[in-house]
Amino acid sequence: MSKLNLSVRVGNIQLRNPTILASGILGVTKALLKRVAENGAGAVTTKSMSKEPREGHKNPTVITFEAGMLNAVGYSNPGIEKAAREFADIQDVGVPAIASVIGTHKEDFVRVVEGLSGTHFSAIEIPLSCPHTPGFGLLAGQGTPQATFEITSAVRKVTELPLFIKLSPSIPEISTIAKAAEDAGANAITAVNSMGPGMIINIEAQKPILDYKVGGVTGDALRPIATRCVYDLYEAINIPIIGTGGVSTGRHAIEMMMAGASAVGIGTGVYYRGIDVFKKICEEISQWMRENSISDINTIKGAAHD
Amino acid sequence: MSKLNLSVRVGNIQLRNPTILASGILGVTKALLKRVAENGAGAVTTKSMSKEPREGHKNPTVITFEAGMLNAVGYSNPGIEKAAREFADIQDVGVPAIASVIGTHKEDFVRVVEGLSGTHFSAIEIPLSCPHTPGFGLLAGQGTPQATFEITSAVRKVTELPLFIKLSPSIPEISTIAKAAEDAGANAITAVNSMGPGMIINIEAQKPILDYKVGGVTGDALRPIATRCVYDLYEAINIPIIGTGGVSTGRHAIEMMMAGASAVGIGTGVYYRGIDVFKKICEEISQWMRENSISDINTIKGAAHD
Amino acid sequence: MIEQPAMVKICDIREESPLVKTLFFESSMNFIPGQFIMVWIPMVDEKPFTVSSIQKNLLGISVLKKGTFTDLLHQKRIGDTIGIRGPYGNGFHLQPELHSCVVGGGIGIASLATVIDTLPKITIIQGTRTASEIIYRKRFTDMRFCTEDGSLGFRGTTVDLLEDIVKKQQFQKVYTCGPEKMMFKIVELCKKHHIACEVSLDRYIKCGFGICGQCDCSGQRTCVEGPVFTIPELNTMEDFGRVALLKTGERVDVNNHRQLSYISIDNAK
Amino acid sequence: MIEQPAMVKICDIREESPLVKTLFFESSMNFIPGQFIMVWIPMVDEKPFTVSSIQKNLLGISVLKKGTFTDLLHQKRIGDTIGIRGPYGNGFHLQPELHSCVVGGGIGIASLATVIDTLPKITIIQGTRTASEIIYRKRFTDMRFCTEDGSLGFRGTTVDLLEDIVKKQQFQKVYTCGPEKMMFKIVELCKKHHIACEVSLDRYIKCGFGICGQCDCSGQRTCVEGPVFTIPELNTMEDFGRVALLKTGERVDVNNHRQLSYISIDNAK
Ligand SMILES: Cc1cc2nc3c(=O)[nH]c(=O)nc-3n(C[C@H](O)[C@H](O)[C@H](O)COP(=O)(O)OP(=O)(O)OC[C@H]3O[C@@H](n4cnc5c(N)ncnc54)[C@H](O)[C@@H]3O)c2cc1C
Ligand SMILES: Cc1cc2nc3c(=O)[nH]c(=O)nc-3n(C[C@H](O)[C@H](O)[C@H](O)COP(=O)(O)OP(=O)(O)OC[C@H]3O[C@@H](n4cnc5c(N)ncnc54)[C@H](O)[C@@H]3O)c2cc1C
Ligand SMILES: Cc1cc2nc3c(=O)[nH]c(=O)nc-3n(C[C@H](O)[C@H](O)[C@H](O)COP(=O)(O)O)c2cc1C
Ligand SMILES: Cc1cc2nc3c(=O)[nH]c(=O)nc-3n(C[C@H](O)[C@H](O)[C@H](O)COP(=O)(O)O)c2cc1C
Ligand code: FES
Ligand code: FES
Repeated sequence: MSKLNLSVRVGNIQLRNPTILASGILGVTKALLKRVAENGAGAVTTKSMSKEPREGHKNPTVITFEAGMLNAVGYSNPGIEKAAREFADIQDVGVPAIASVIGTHKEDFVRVVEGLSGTHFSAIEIPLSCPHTPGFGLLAGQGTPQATFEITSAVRKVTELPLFIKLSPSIPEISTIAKAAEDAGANAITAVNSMGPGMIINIEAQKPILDYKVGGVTGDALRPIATRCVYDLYEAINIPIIGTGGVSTGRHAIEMMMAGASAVGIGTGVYYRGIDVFKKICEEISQWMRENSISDINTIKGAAHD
Repeated sequence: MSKLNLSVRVGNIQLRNPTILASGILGVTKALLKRVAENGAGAVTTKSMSKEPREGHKNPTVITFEAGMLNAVGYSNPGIEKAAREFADIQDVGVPAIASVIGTHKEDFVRVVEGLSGTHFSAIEIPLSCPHTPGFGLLAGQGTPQATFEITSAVRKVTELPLFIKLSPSIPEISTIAKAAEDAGANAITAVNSMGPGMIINIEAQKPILDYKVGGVTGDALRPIATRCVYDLYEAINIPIIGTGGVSTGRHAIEMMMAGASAVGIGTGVYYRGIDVFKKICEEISQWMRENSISDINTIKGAAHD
Repeated sequence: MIEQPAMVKICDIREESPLVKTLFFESSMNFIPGQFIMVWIPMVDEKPFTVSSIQKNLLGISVLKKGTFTDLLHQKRIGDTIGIRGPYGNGFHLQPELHSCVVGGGIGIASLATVIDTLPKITIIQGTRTASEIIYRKRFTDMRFCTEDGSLGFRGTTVDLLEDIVKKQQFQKVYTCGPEKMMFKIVELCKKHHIACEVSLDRYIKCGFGICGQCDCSGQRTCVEGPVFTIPELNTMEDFGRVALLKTGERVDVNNHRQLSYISIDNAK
Repeated sequence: MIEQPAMVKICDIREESPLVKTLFFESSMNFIPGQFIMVWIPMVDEKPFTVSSIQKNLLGISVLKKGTFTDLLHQKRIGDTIGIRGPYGNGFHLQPELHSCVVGGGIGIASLATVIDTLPKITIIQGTRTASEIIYRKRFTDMRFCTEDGSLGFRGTTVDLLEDIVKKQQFQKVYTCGPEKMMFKIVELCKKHHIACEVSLDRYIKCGFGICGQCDCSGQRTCVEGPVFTIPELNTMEDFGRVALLKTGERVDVNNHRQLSYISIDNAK
């Protein structure tokens, strides 16, 4: 059998393989992004960056449960000025790096993207979908077609980089919102952010465990929902999809791609299987491709559709 | 320590314990409802009944995954005429029985409820929230405050039985919809129905496993979302809540009640732990109450709130 | 236990009769005779079948062509794939130490084939409408046949033949699978003669793992507590021999063929 | 491994010094010396603490009163509960066969207490600003003390004392925990003398299980690859002795006390 091709394109970015570190996982420093790249990721995404520094919610901010993870980190980040310094030489990471940009008003997004002008990111990702941070995402009304269109358009004007819009699984009609993003010039959709929010109560303490009480659900619990979102989006839009939610094995990644994803985001998988989850997933994909006589991963994209 | 009290009230119905068989699980025949009662349930709910008979979706209709279950049964039922005959002597079951009633138009709900007039159900439950059956629930636009108000009002006029409205976890603003139900005369809210929908693809077959492609997600994956819904509802409405979603242990039941539930619905738990899950949960609740010197289960209701 | 359908490749096909084929595939599932699997044809449907042959990692299902799904199974070729999950149900409670008789009506013999493989000293009765419908003739060389038209072996029903044999030879246990009317009569016979008996019921199976309630028979789930039931259990099950549920959940006469033809061959009239 | 905080009852409290208390509770967690747990006070916060005492099912954490959270821990009474999850991190790589020295600065000695319990032949150095801050005097009767003000034992820093001792006695391994400036100098000293050394780093811990990236030190997660690092590892970690991240992720001088007072007692100037 000829050599396997695992490389994929998202917009005009070429990835050596379809695994992408999802935003908010490890992406606090360039050093950690580099380490993730060394562990096999095809691309990496930074922790989301806002105009001003943010301490985020108090601890506990992340807990696990039998079906996944619950988090309400609250977008802690040092603010765009310091973040831009941290990621100044981001090309050192060795794989394409995606800058995650958040804001409350559309001007904030623009300011943050402008703040990144000195850096060498390969793309900008904009989550309009966080379910647990006041002033951002769903809690700032960003989960509507209008808001999506406006924010995407505003950012589109100030950058030539590929623009990925990240959507929530917890809003009805994800396709409508994705179309608004596409119309406004987005180059890809990242589907999805964490779902919910959800709550876990410690019954001895008689209190929610997360300090913010509620948080977004990720991991296995999210996977069927994320897969369905990707499947629906694939039929609704023409730009590529980064399928994100509960991917921690090669089989999961293949499932996401068959639903229509061009690449897969991996977050909670780092917890399930370690920082080398990227390498492991790629090996599992390769083995499956060999067993099923598939030489180019791109041929399975959307295969589950009629 | 004095005798433990596990009995709770939902509306004007007294249950010997807070466990209720959720709709769509086993509730096809009176004989199975009776068996569930013998296995410890405090109350039982029938499979949802519609005006006309329905074969439901083709198989596979229910599959499990590591974090729960995915189902798209499609409301198979013999239609109200034959269902009313099946459940004619429902009092034989020995615990309160709840009739689940579905429809497309508000007149359908009324017709089904009227069709139950000769039976001895203790309450009517109306799911306005199914995520995977065309013509019903979310797919019939029933997940809005207006539709909820109208359907609840219409049914309210034709029955004196306690009326439970069952809501979806997958719509924003569950509290608004619950309030509409409360305003229209509902006596309790069942929170929640299955979430999503979600999809699982078999990568060898390259096809979604469920014949209907998508289905509602239940079990562990749903629990944090359901708990948060119950927590929010407890602060928004004054009628009791039947907390449903991922409850399969005594600890889960206690968690739901601390979030604000008066009783708990159990569906997927029957798969996780067998048909005697009700008995097991009650034993686990009792043991926890003893260990924590709590003699009346009702004292923990809403305990997780500030 | 495989929870989600695993795709397996058909590696051998045996024509057992004009209407019955056995499909073989590799799987390492562990079976108790009498358990069943759910067989999936993607985009079509998923239905229950007994495993009729167990040889190390090679399993077989014997399929009677009866409707759309079984017709599609008959069209499968070597190398095609089907999805399987399971095993489900309880299986027979095998008692090798007893003198036993196995009574199969129509395709019901498929459920008993692995019982026959396992038990050392048994009498085997296979009944069909006519000689061409008899299967497993090479596999089990010591079967007693009965056909409705008398074209092979005893002329009449399996119940008649069993009654005949019981007069001469006392069995301690009967295992049976076939049309419910037949099984009902066999249970009556066994009760009369104080013979233990286990029957494998046929009800509409949806989930296969005890959650949907579709396979109810008087409060017993055919897919979990069954499909095999003993006489004491059947004594508490009013619906046995009388009522089954349609796909809608509607109760119908289990012997009414227009509504419900679980087994197309009814030689127990 | 406990993933969600388990509430445990404080069953004993020992005052180790005016600012340090050891809280004991029952738990059956299995620890490697140097691992840590996350301690939860509901509605307040959750922070990392080393287990400083392991006796069968009785665990203890020694807490230096430093800010809001540790103050609240000091207010806890016997019978009160706290939440714990863990253990997290790698722990020390204990080599009982080597002649070793343990060097604790300030509350850092808490991380080394279970190392001391485990290793047979070791020299123990505890350094603080002043005599009243010394802890575990009864627990470890053979400690060498050093205080900045000379109120007990050697006058000066632990680094000075270690340097003194090393001149007379050759160690094969040093285990250390304390202010990073101190540990940095100890590592330099060990390199010079070709002594193996393991240090337990202090970084802002958020999730504790390797997902948030908050505890980064040059690409190493303090909560997973650490908190214990060896000299070869530290050689690749530029940030060691120099940079730590604030709660926002901002990089700051690890020795700058206005910003970051991981250990309030810095006797390594
Ligand atoms: C535990 C069990 C084991 C079985 N083992 C075998 C076997 O080894 N070999 C074999 O040939 N058949 C077996 N059957 C019967 C087999 O499932 C049906 O013959 C098959 O589903 C018919 O499908 P069809 O589309 O070809 O026919 P259809 O035209 O759909 O149906 C013909 C009849 O089959 C029955 N049927 C349809 N769907 C189901 C279902 N999901 N569950 C149960 N009955 C159904 C109905 O009574 C229907 O009237 C078994 C059934 C059960 C319950
Ligand atoms: C692996 C590890 C083990 C530790 N073991 C112990 C121990 O056994 N005994 C002990 O007394 N202390 C220990 N600490 C330090 C302890 O976590 C902090 O003293 C405590 O969090 C201070 O909280 P506070 O609210 O009292 O003080 P604050 O006023 O919040 O903070 C004082 C300083 O403590 C540090 N700090 C605050 N929160 C954290 C955090 N989440 N993670 C790390 N540092 C933080 C910051 O530098 C801050 O400036 C350990 C830290 C780490 C990383
Ligand atoms: C601890 C944690 C922090 C996260 N922070 C962010 C974030 O800052 N920005 C963002 O867009 N998504 C964030 N997410 C969402 C992830 O990027 C991802 O969309 C989600 O976790 C689903 O993927 P997974 O199931 O693989 O984790 C976070 C998720 C987790 C678990
Ligand atoms: C197989 C299956 C069938 C269901 N059918 C119905 C139904 O007919 N009507 C209804 O209101 N809810 C139905 N539900 C939803 C359940 O009643 C319940 O709300 C949901 O499963 C969440 O609870 P659980 O996690 O305990 O299963 C069904 C759920 C399952 C798993
Ligand atoms: S087939 Fe669903 S319970 Fe038996
Ligand atoms: S504290 Fe989150 S990665 Fe270490």
